[in-house]
Amino acid sequence: MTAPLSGLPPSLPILGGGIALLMLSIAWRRSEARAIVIALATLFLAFASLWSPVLSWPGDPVGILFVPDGWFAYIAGLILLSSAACAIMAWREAGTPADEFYLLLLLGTLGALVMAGSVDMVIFFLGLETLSLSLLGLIAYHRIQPTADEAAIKYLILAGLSSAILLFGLALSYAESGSLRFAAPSLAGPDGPALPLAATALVLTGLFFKLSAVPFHTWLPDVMEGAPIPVASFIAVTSKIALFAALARYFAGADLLRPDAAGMELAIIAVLSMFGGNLLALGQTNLKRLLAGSSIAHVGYLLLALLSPGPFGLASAAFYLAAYAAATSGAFAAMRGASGLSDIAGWRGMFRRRPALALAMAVMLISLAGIPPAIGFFAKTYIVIAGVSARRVVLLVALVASSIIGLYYYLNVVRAMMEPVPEDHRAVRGTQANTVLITALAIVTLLAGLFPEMLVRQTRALLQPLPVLRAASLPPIAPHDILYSE
Amino acid sequence: MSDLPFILFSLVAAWAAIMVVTRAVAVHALLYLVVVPLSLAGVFFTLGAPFAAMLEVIIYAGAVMVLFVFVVMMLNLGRSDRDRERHWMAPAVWIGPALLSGLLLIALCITLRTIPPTAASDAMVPIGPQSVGLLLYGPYVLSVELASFLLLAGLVSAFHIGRNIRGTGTGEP
Amino acid sequence: MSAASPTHALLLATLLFAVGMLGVLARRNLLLMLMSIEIMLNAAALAFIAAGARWHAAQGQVMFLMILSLAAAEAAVGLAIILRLHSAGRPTLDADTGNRLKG
Amino acid sequence: MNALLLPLIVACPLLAAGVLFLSAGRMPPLPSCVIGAGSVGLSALMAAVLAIGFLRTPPPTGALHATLWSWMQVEGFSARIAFMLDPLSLVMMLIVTGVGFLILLYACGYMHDDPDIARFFGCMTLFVAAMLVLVFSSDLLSLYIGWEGVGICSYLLISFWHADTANVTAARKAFIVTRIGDAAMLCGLLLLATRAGTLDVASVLQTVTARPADLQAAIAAFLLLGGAVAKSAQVPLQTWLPDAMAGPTPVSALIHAATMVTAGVYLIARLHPLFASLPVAMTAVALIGLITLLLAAGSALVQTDIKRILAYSTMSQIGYMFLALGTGAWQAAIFHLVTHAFFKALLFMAAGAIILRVHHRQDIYQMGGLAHAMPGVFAAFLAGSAALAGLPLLTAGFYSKEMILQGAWHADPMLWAGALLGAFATAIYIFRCVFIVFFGPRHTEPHGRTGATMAIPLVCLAVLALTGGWMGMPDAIAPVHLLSHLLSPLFGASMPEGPHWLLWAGSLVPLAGIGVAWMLWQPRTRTRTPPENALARVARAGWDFDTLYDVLIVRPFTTLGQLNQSDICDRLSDATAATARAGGRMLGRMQSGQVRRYAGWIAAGTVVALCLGVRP
Repeated sequence: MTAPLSGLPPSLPILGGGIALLMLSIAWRRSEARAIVIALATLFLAFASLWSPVLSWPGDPVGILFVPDGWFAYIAGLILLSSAACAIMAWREAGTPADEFYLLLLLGTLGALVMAGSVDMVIFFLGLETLSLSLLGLIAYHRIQPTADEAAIKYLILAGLSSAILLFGLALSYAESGSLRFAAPSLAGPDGPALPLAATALVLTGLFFKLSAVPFHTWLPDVMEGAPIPVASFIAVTSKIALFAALARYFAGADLLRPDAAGMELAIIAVLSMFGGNLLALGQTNLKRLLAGSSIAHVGYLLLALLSPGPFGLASAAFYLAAYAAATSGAFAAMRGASGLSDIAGWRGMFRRRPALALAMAVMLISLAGIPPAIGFFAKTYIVIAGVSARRVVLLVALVASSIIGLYYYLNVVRAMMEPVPEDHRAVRGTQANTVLITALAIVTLLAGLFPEMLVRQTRALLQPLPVLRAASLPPIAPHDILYSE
Repeated sequence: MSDLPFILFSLVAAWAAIMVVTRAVAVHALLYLVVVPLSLAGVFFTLGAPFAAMLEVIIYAGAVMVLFVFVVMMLNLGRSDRDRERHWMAPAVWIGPALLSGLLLIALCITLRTIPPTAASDAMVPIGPQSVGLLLYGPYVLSVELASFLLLAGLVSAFHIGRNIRGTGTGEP
Repeated sequence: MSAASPTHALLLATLLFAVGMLGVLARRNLLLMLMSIEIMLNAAALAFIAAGARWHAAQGQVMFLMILSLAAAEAAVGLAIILRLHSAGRPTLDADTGNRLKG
Repeated sequence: MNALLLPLIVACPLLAAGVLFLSAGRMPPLPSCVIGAGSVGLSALMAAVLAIGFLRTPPPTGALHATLWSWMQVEGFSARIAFMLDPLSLVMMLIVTGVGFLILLYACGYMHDDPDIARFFGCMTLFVAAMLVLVFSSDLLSLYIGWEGVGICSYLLISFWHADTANVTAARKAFIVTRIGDAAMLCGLLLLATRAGTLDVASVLQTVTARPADLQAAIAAFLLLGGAVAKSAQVPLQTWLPDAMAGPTPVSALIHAATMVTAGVYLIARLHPLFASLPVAMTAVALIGLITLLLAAGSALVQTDIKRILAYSTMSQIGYMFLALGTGAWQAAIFHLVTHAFFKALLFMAAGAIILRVHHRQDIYQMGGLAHAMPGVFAAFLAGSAALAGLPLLTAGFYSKEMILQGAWHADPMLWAGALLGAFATAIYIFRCVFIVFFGPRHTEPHGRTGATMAIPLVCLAVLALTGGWMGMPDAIAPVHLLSHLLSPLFGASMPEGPHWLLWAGSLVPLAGIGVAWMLWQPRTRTRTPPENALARVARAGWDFDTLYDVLIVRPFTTLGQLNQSDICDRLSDATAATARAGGRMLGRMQSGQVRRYAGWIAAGTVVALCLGVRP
């Protein structure tokens, strides 16, 4: 048996080290500048380490809790970059003292990373809860914002409830199979399909709560509205990417096309999320809530990709995650650039007041709406191709119909920005770092939309051996092996 | 005869849990809440997990519950709170939740009834601290590391949130 | 079959779980909701111990430990938030009134 | 090197269009002219270099390829912008850049005093770029982009003088009518693409020829034909072209005579294996061509507006090309396309020169006796008319028309007879125009003189209109088959020639037509007033297709609209919107802000999922 930590990707120790360093720095003397430098350096170092050769997974099936495969590397890259975007957005926004903000951000990122690569219930659960607890601190970070506490307590209660349900599901799964492997239990167990299905249903509740799929989405708009902008971005992007990665791992190897309750539940929730998210965003006057609705809808689209096995399913989901991350982070960065202006009415006339900012925002919204030439169009096309090749007709119809609803509210914001400047507008400003971030994200969103081939090749290459399937096909840890092999 | 402790502890735990969710006075509920982990520790013991039983008593009934007690004391709840609580617990309020919880209970019980006993011998095999430790510091050492980060995240969050309570606290409109 | 079988323990866990959920859904006091969640977490912990006993493996207890640490951390953060809410304008800890985030 | 020139030829006018549009109309006339004409001139130069290189050392595969941009490439589907230079697009490229340059040069003089000259050149260069994209595309996606691009430019340029509502109406008409065809064509392209699983022209054609033609292929072919018919102003979607003469004359010369309207011919030639495999489609193409050429020639006989005469003449000549396509004489169609581009551009520009000097009058009955006042323009117009009429031996039009007549004879002597009748009418109507405009008493005193920038293109095109036909002669005269040889790798060997008397008939008919025209409209006859009988009125109105469409389509539609004033159809979309909004409100109500409710939703979702799982 290899040493238990040998297969660990270097990005995790790097993040741990960064957290320790940041704590030391706080203990010595507080400084927001130093904190953000340490945080960004840690994130980028961890990002760079994704290319290290250690990442080649040793392939020892016994005692493997963590699989640093191509899927992990891809997801980890997205997580680290979107966390870095959150950190940049938080600069001079985090509140006082700001240091812990970056500390919590790093902790949350660590949790997300762990979740993306874990194939064991224990590890997955720890990652999930590390993310969750860090988020709690981040949501309630602003003492001035009166809604922060309310958002935090809502998140606490509901996350606690969903965690308990998830844990109970995991326990049932363990009771049924005797394995802590984080994977959808096989229905062909000795006890019949009822218990595995019940366990799956409970686990899915926990996952869908964090992913905010309808009907487990109710917390998201409230929490995102109450949270600071960088945190809202963290919830909408980083945490969702990690959760989706875990969901994909959970179902890797399970045939989702079989007509049983798990596939059925996923399909129903996908349709509900597409329509629910878009309809919810339709009537919003608050940009944060609008983006919350939009992110719920995007979860629905991602589920369609997950439900379309075949050569495109997971690859299109991976591509979509990147597109979603770029555009949503960009939209939040643009909000940050406008002094955190979240009221849509406040964005009127932005094309005249701040043309560059308005243009960037328009690019992000167009990408989210799936209009060419932004990357979102291609991402959605890719998912549609995946869905068509798997013949998920109902889901495709739902995707198209709900996307049309989506067009309205995204373009509504663009329209507001094109209106004449209202008389009572107030000046908006952001930070230079944030401007750089917006510019970079806008360029990525446009360029990747014009030349998506490169990213497509990347996603296909990473997922080529379908390591997710491989992870699930590992033999479960036999109950006695570990105990008595020492 | 050997089943008696299990049944006893189970009944106590269930009773205490029901009492917790139905008490109007927070302190009473809290005291019943202490009973839940204590009786559960007994259940753990009968299930052959003495190590878990000890931890349940020490950490749960000891540390976590003390935290609750501390907060309840700080909140300084009085008679008006109890009356309001009674008012909130009108019978109509319980219909929906009871329906949902009941359905959940029935569905899970039906499911669990399908489990046959495992092939392993039905006799309880005690699993002591040693085997747990071997597992924990063997293959699961990563989880220990991660648990420390989990606690750190909780600590930092609680610390930061708690810091803002001092002083005026109600500075906002 | 002995009464102290894992299956019966799982049934007990289910009962506790349902009772905890009942508390979360029915109580309006945030503190009581938090307590109910603690009951649910305890139920999950019991389920893991029972499952571990069912397979004669120590993994259930490892998971139990992790749940324990989560419960502790969550209680700490939750109580901190409750204290802050209490001191910042919601002394009744009523979950239903005074919500500004909605719609 | 050569493959690199290909995108550069497109980039030049595109860049110029960008510069001209970005100047937002503030650019003075001279730089506008230099940028506009210069960029296309540069393209023409590069095209010439490329053509010489291509002809001297033909690429081994018969075509140059340049993939500019691969947008998406997923199994079963790929979309990219890819260019290709094969003999067909080589010929088209030379026409578009060469004739285009001459016309833009001419426009420098013609539009010199217009305040919006920068916008004019912007649209024109954009048009050239779009047209080049259209002819270079080796991919149906980019072909369609070019196709729509030229349509938009045409719309913008017809309504160039948008202060006059009539111009805007004409532009809208042109846009809507061609749009009908475009929609059909898009469906056809997509149908083809789904059949082949790709948008690449070569692969699409390969799949088409690999399988026997079935109903789906026939539907696709007819949909594409719809697009071609609308773009090339053929019956029954021809009504827009005469009205499109509302645009400036250089626009009429470039877009509505030399290049864009021939895009339909190009499309069918490009996809000829598809049509060749479907006899029904071929017959339809030939018949459409024949009917158009006869109807348009009849209309041209009685027009009074010089530009409308030329517009109907254009329809008629493109009818010849369709006839050639329909009879499988692909080379003949392209040959006629080339010579037509020369002489029709020449005729339009000469007409423009006249119009400019007679105070923007376009009625031929108000001109008269201009031969002495503007001998140069007269010579140019005469050369163009002779070529159009197909005066034997001397002119380009004779050779290309002869080839079409040969093809028609081989297909069906009846088609040949019809085409010959058309040739007779052609000679009559164009020389009617010549005799009325340049001979007899003068009704309007011309002023000014035709400047060098306008004269040079006239001279160049006059020479081309006379000599351009020598690249393909019947064997009876001289065995020269330059164009046919160039195109033969694409279209296969050209057809054998028919009996000699065909050639005699083709030569004598135009002469007879000119004779008839002289008898009717020589200066001393009394028919020098517009004919006013019922038939003439109907023919002048383009056989009243407009009225027909008005009665058949527009009126029922407006009546339906009036009946539907309360918007029954709108109810549907209103209801959809209302449903969506109600759904949004419902979900908004779900966001009550109360944690317990939220927890309730979560619990409910879980319980439902559980019950779904436990039920069996």
